[in-house]
Amino acid sequence: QDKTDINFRLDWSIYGSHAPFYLALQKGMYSDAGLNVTIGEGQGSATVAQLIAQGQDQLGFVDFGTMARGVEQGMPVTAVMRVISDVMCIISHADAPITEPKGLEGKVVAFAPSESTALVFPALLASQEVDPASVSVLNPAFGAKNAMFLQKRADAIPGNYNVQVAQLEGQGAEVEYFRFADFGLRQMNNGIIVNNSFKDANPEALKAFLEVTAAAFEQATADPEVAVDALIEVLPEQRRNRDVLLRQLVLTADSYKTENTQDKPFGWMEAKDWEDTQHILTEYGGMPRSLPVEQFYTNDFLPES
Amino acid sequence: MSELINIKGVSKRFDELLALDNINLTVRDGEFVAIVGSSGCGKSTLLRLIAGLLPTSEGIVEVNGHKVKGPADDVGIAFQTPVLLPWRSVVENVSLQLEVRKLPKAKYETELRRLIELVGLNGFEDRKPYELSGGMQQRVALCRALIHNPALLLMDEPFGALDAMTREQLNLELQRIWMETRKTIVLITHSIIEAVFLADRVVVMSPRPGRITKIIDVPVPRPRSFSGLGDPAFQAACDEVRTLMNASGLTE
Amino acid sequence: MSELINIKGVSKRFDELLALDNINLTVRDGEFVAIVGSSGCGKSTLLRLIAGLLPTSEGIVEVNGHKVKGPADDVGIAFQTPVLLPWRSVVENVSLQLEVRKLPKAKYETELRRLIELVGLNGFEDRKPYELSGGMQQRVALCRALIHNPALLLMDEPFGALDAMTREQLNLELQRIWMETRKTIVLITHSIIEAVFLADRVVVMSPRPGRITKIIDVPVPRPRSFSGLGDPAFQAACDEVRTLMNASGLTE
Amino acid sequence: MKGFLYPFATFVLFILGWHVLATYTDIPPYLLPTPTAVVERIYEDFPFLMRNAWSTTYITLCGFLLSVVIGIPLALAIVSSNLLDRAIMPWLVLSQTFPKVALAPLIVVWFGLGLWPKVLVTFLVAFFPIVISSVVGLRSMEREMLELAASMRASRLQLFWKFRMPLALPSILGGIKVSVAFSVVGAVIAEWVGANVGLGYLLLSANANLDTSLLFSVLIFLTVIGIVLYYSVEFAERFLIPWHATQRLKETPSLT
Amino acid sequence: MKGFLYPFATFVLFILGWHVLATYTDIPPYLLPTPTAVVERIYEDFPFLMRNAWSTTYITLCGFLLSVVIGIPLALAIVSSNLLDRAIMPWLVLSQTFPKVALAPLIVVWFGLGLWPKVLVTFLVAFFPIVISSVVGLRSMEREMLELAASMRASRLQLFWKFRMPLALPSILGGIKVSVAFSVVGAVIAEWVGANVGLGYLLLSANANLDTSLLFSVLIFLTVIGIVLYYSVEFAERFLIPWHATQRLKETPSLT
Ligand SMILES: Nc1ncnc2c1ncn2[C@@H]1O[C@H](COP(=O)(O)OP(=O)(O)OP(=O)(O)O)[C@@H](O)[C@H]1O
Ligand SMILES: Nc1ncnc2c1ncn2[C@@H]1O[C@H](COP(=O)(O)OP(=O)(O)OP(=O)(O)O)[C@@H](O)[C@H]1O
Ligand SMILES: [Mg+2]
Ligand SMILES: [Mg+2]
Repeated sequence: QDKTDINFRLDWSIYGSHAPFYLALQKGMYSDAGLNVTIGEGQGSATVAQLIAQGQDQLGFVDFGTMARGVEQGMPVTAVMRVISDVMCIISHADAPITEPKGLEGKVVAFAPSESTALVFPALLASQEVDPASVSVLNPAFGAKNAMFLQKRADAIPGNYNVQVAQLEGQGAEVEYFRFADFGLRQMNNGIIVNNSFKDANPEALKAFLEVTAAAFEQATADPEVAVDALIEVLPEQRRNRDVLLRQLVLTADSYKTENTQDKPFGWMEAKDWEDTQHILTEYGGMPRSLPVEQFYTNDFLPES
Repeated sequence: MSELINIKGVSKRFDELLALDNINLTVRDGEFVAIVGSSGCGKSTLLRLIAGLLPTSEGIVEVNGHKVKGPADDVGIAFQTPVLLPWRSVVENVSLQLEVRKLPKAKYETELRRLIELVGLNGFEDRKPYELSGGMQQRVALCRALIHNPALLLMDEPFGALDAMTREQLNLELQRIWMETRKTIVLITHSIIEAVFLADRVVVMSPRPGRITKIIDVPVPRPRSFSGLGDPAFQAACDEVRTLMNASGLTE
Repeated sequence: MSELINIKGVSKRFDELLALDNINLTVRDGEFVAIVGSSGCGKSTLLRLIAGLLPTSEGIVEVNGHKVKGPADDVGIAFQTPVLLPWRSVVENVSLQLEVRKLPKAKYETELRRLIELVGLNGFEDRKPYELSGGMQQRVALCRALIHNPALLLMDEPFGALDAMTREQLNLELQRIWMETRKTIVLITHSIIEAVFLADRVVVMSPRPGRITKIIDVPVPRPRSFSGLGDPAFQAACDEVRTLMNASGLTE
Repeated sequence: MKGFLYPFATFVLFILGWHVLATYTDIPPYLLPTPTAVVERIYEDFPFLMRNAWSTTYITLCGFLLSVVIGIPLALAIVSSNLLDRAIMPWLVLSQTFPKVALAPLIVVWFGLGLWPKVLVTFLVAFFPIVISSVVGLRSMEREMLELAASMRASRLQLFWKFRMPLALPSILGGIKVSVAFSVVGAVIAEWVGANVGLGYLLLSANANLDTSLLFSVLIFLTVIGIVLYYSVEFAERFLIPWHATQRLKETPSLT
Repeated sequence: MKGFLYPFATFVLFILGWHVLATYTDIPPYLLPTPTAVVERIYEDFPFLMRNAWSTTYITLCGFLLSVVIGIPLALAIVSSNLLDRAIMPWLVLSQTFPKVALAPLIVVWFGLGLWPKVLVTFLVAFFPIVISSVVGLRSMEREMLELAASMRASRLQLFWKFRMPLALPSILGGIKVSVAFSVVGAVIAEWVGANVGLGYLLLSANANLDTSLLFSVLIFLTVIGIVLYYSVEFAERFLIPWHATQRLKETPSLT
């Protein structure tokens, strides 16, 4: 049959929030919708955005901040579905909890220069008038950040609570965290972006993909275990991470809505959210200019419900 | 006989060192010329100039009427050191000459065996150079220079590392080969007797800067044999070279 | 005189090749022994065994009453090939011997200059080996073997690449040095006259497997000179070696 | 037999040290798993690891062969002309001074996500040692041998095949040994950009999931691949250059 | 003078090609910025880039020197005994077959984030070519020269300093050339392991921020560092081994 081929690329190696995509894949939901979907893992949103801009992959799951920068530089991509928002957080040890930005003063914080949190971190400090000089920042490699935290070489690490918290707990650590959003730094994180020519050429397929995906997320929220097991079915080597994946997926459920989209369907994007996100980038992230936010996204392909 | 090699006013300079100074020498086609001279007087350099392996600093070298610009075809050279390829066996080192010149190996097979036999290397055909004695290596190089039966043979002390007996045998062989094939041969040697025994003319060189002191004719009829060395013409030639070279001639 | 070198029933085998077979030879302290033999008969191998550079396959070599296990002290060796270090100049190559043996260079300075002068390399002190002719390189190696005035001198065709005159000069020099310092010298040579002229005894070897055919005494009084070579004892010794070596002796 | 005693001994010592470190010190398993945990992991996931290892090995071999096939002629070009040397060499040096992953997006965009871009990355990581070693080897021809070749009127091709190349082989093989080890790491890096299979891919996800027993399993597989390939070259050496001092005198490193 | 014409010509050609590619094809600026954009960026941020470049250069040099200082003795050990060869070599190969960043957590936790862990990573990336080339060079001593040394009763140290080492220099310098280029990339990788300054650090954030003009500025700085270091070694070569065929016969590559 003539199913539409879609290469869908994730932002990173597998973590729990990816499970709904695999649920849809494994249950044949994509296939039933006339799509021939393959899912690939990624190595950071920047690279994934480039892959999609160049049409190597049609769709991807990337950080919206990174994508916005890409669009500013002329990447032909558009955000079509918001998935995760306001997950950035500061994680600290439960026995020495840090619950607000002020608490970071005099503490050691570690993060990789390539993380998207690295960019927003100065914004967090600035928003609460914390002197950046009072926080000692270490920049280890991405993989070494968690190790430093677990070793208590770092008092706190920025991260996405849907990813790192479960990982650290999986290693036996007891952690505390507070969200950037609680201190006014609202930001959309991950969502689905599409290559513009694919979007224009295959609107129906795109719609179908988003509809299935939204449904899959709904099912996964209702029964996370089934979703994680579906992922493991596809990627059996993930079976020993089941607990962590499950916890990640459960934690993710809190992030599907932003303040401005409480009554909107899954995936819906508000101009205000995009403006907030872009504001942080232009203010702290070195993005040279702001664009009219309509250039970034469209809700046209979302399923009506 | 026509002139094969024509060296006209050739000088060779290595930086500030004048190795050869105004050399003039003609070698006729089919002639056997020996060059003698003290160590470091420029014999090997002269041979390299003739072979087209070095450019002259002044003057020109002509081979076959053409100015030498690079190595000529149909030449066989035995260098002062054996220069064997360490990864090739004795036979392979000899047949290198055939391979590079794209000559059919099969055709030269018997000649190769004959040469190996002649220089007494039978039994060592498949040995690598590091398994050979100094003299044996030199003999391999000799075979390599002869195998393709070149019209011009340039030899730089080819028998220097050989014992008296082997040397005499090979001298006789070389004379036989020369008489049969009428090659042109230029032979550098430290043995005055060898030079006189083999050559039509002996070129005596003086050292630093290398000049030709004299060219001595050896009017002894061929084939020459070692028993006939009492010949007065032969003795006269030897004595003349010895006097020119300032040697008593007894230890050579 | 005491025995310095004592070779007892020595054989040397390279895989299936028997290079030396049951060699027995004694060299007295202060004696000058020459070794002659056809190319490939095992002369260099024998020298290596004495120098402790190769282990014997059978039998033992004693130097100074001790079994040879490695290179002995106070030995000077001139190898068959010059083996110069290409990164060192002439003088540096000679003084390498001093450096490695930790001898004070300053003390040997005049001796070094004298040797360089003696072999006719003055003016080339600071040249690198690749700028030297074959014979010049050999002379550098000779200086290197002599510079530290060793008690035992092992020489493998040290004059092979030299012209008659230089060779004669150096023969006389070697005799003078020997008479003055009473070293023990073992000399390998292809020149029968050189062997007889210089040595107290000449060891004649036969090829494959290398055996000692005969050891010939040379009862000619010292100092010997080239003018005195008509001496019947000298001629007799020469003739005997020649006969043993199957050479007419005229081209050597 | 005796020759294998020492490497085996150091191996046992290493494992022991690792075991002690992982068990008796307070280094936690997310930094250093115990050897037994790693062995267990390898045992459990063996088919899975093998499948991924095969993919990486394939890229390694392709990249390595490409390095040889392009590196040696490149060296020949450099040796054969000073102009080429000056014109090419800076670009080769350039190609070495930045991490290949930094160019990954460009490579992916131009060449896609298939096998070839990965082989290309591996090649970029592995070819340079071969070029430099080959240049050293090919240039190390003494005047005498050059003259011999010239006197036989050897063509450029013959000069290369019959003289320079065999003479340079010991040096070239040295470069190849470095290159073969680097090919493995090159293949891993190549798999960091858009691969869904391979040890490099596993390394990434092990790193992301703090799955150190998988990380170390992968490292062990990489090491095995590297060592097997390295000693294959060393083995080949014995047949290719038995005449050379590096081989001939191996057993008598010193006469003193 | 004339010698610099060709590399200069290829350079101009390269820039031209780049310009055409970036301007007249549809390759977007987030993949390939125009040369002018990069030049502007370098001009604007020059002091900033220089500061970071200096930090990277420092690590590069330290790591490179450590590679030389440890690599050559290591090679000597390997050459001096077959047992050591068999015992050490597998571990050296092992150290080469995985990407150094994979061990970042261990390195950071054990050695922290100071200068030394970075130098160590650079060393790990750069030392192997020196070892292998030195081994080839040190082993390439012919029986004759070994015998000469032995006949003079050269000690092990003398054998090394007066014979093996000078003889091996051409080959060692080949290894050093590879190593110096790798040191640069090693320093970048070292900065990935943990740094908040340096070209490696900039590379990461440029990559994450899709800041391609910064990315290319960094690549250009890396290239300049690498090429300067490489040609410094080549320059040193002329003084260290003027006697060797690689130097002596450079100008007459072929007699035919
Ligand atoms: N390393 C080696 N491996 C194998 N065979 C060898 C080795 N060295 C010498 N031989 C063999 O031993 C025999 C004697 O060699 P040696 O070098 O002692 O001869 P020689 O008498 O010095 O000859 P020449 O006068 O030609 O130098 C030769 O047949 C040679 O092939
Ligand atoms: N490549 C070179 N560079 C510099 N000088 C050289 C070079 N080749 C030869 N010479 C010099 O030229 C002179 C003549 O050398 P050549 O090799 O021709 O002498 P030769 O007559 O063959 O001596 P021998 O009988 O010792 O071989 C010598 O003084 C030597 O130092
Ligand atoms: Mg000469
Ligand atoms: Mg010999």
